[in-house]
Amino acid sequence: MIETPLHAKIKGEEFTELPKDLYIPPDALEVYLESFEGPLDLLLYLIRKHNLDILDIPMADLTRQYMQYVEKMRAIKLELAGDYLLMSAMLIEIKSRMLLPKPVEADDESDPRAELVRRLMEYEAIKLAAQRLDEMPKVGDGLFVASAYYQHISQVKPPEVSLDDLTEAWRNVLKRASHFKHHKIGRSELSVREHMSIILRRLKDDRLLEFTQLFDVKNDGIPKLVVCFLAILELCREGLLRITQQQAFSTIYVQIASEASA
Amino acid sequence: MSENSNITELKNVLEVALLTSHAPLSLDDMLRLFAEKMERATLRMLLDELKQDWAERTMELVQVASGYRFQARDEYAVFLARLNPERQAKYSRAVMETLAIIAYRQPVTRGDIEEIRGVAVNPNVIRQLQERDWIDVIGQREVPGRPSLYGTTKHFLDDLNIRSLSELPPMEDFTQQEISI
Amino acid sequence: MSENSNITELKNVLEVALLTSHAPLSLDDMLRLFAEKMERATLRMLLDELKQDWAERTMELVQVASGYRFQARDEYAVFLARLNPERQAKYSRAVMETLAIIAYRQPVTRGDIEEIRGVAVNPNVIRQLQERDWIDVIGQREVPGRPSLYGTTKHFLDDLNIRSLSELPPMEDFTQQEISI
Repeated sequence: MIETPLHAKIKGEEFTELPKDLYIPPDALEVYLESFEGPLDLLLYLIRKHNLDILDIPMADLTRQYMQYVEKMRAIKLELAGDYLLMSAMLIEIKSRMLLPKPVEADDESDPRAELVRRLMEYEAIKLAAQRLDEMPKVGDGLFVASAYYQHISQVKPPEVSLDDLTEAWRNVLKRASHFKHHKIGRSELSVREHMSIILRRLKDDRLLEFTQLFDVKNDGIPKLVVCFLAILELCREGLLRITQQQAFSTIYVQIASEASA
Repeated sequence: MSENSNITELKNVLEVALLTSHAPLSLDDMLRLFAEKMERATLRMLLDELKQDWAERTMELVQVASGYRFQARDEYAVFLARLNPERQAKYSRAVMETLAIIAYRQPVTRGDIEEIRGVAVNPNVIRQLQERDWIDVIGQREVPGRPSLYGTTKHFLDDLNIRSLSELPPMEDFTQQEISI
Repeated sequence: MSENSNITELKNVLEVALLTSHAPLSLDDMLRLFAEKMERATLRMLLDELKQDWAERTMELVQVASGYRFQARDEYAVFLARLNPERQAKYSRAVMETLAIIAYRQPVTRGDIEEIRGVAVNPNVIRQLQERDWIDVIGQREVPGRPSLYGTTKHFLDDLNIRSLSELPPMEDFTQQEISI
């Protein structure tokens, strides 16, 4: 076996000798066995416990220590052994490859321990990150967010209707209406219909209006005044309005037909 | 720490606890907040003061069956309701066609609508449109039964983003063609 | 209503919404609170002011991954912890290490996690993290079996009080660390 000088760090100080008590009685470790997350975790524990230099691991010592713990674990927790035995095989393989003569031009890459070291370092970085995440205050664990009460009233958002939806519906109505021969859809200006509604609304509020009050001569242009007049005539024709005049040239009154008869 | 700043600090702890709690806090809950023993009377006094501190603010400290809690004042309910509106499905074909008939043919009675559509109008259809404030009754036709005349509202124009019914797409030309087929 | 009282009223609505919401509110959420259209820049300005208004108070307005929320200032955590002394059970090391691998190495498959940890992953571990809504499946790797790729969620960032993964504590190099066992 190739003996490599040991570079161990204990509280930042370098040690070049193996600690005397490298061997830890397995009994003392029994309490930890449950808490090992796997072979990498156990290896890291051994490396840290014995202050081994991860970049120059003494494979013989590490493997021997490892095997002892695995034996202990096998004795008490058989179902854990699978992953651990796989690692034993890997350690023994590395150890035996290190016994082979080193090629002269060997670089770091060819160190049989390189892959193991990479995995150990990766795992330790994750292990530390996990501890940090665990320590961070989290909502529900050290972090408290506002959560005051309010009276929920459910507001139903009504369906959206666009102009297109409306005209599509109207188109359908017209298509269908064309099947009823008796029904005739006449051509009339929409704005007349609108004014019919406007006039009915006003008369609903005011009951009785002078004919001239229905026209806003100052603000409305001629076309609008004409439309308004047509609307009055149409309402009259449909029997919705009653127009009265006591004598020639006196004031003309307009009221809703039902109000007049009442 | 002076007596006063101490009271402020105690109220602050209560405020934080009440604002972050998912459920009302009982007096016993709140007594647990403080390491030193506190009399229930003191706690009640602090809660009274805290209630006063918030009297002019957005939330109110109220006492309910299981304890105390902060809750949004009623006037904000209408805003909060907008956060998670339940979207209603689309209007049925009957609703849309009835709306179209009222828009293009107003003032119309239910009878008119039935005649044009060729089917009876479910009163529910009219009610939906009235609740939306898109149509209303603008008079009665002087025929037996004096049926209501429906017209569209200003609100309907607003919702469709038009200023007048004359901005509705003209459909009569199209009609003539369709009908002549 | 004057310009000033209007701004106060807008801030009040935001305050109520943020104090009563169970999850952070995004800018889009908050824009929905108001019937009238509001510019995002205006909303941001109001939020800034609201944050200032609370600068000396018990809660702070913070921005996390999925939006804004009020949370208790750190100094009150010690009091609030007394409210529920039976602390939530800590996650096991297996869960936290799996979470760390997903957080720092995402997107990863279960195989990747097993490779890094050197042991099989209990499906229960993944399920716990999914139920907490901290991780979810964000795709499949195009290899035989098409294993699921896992990543962390916005909710994970929210719960850790950060806005992006870049705010996670940096990964430490093995060799630089003195580790106490």
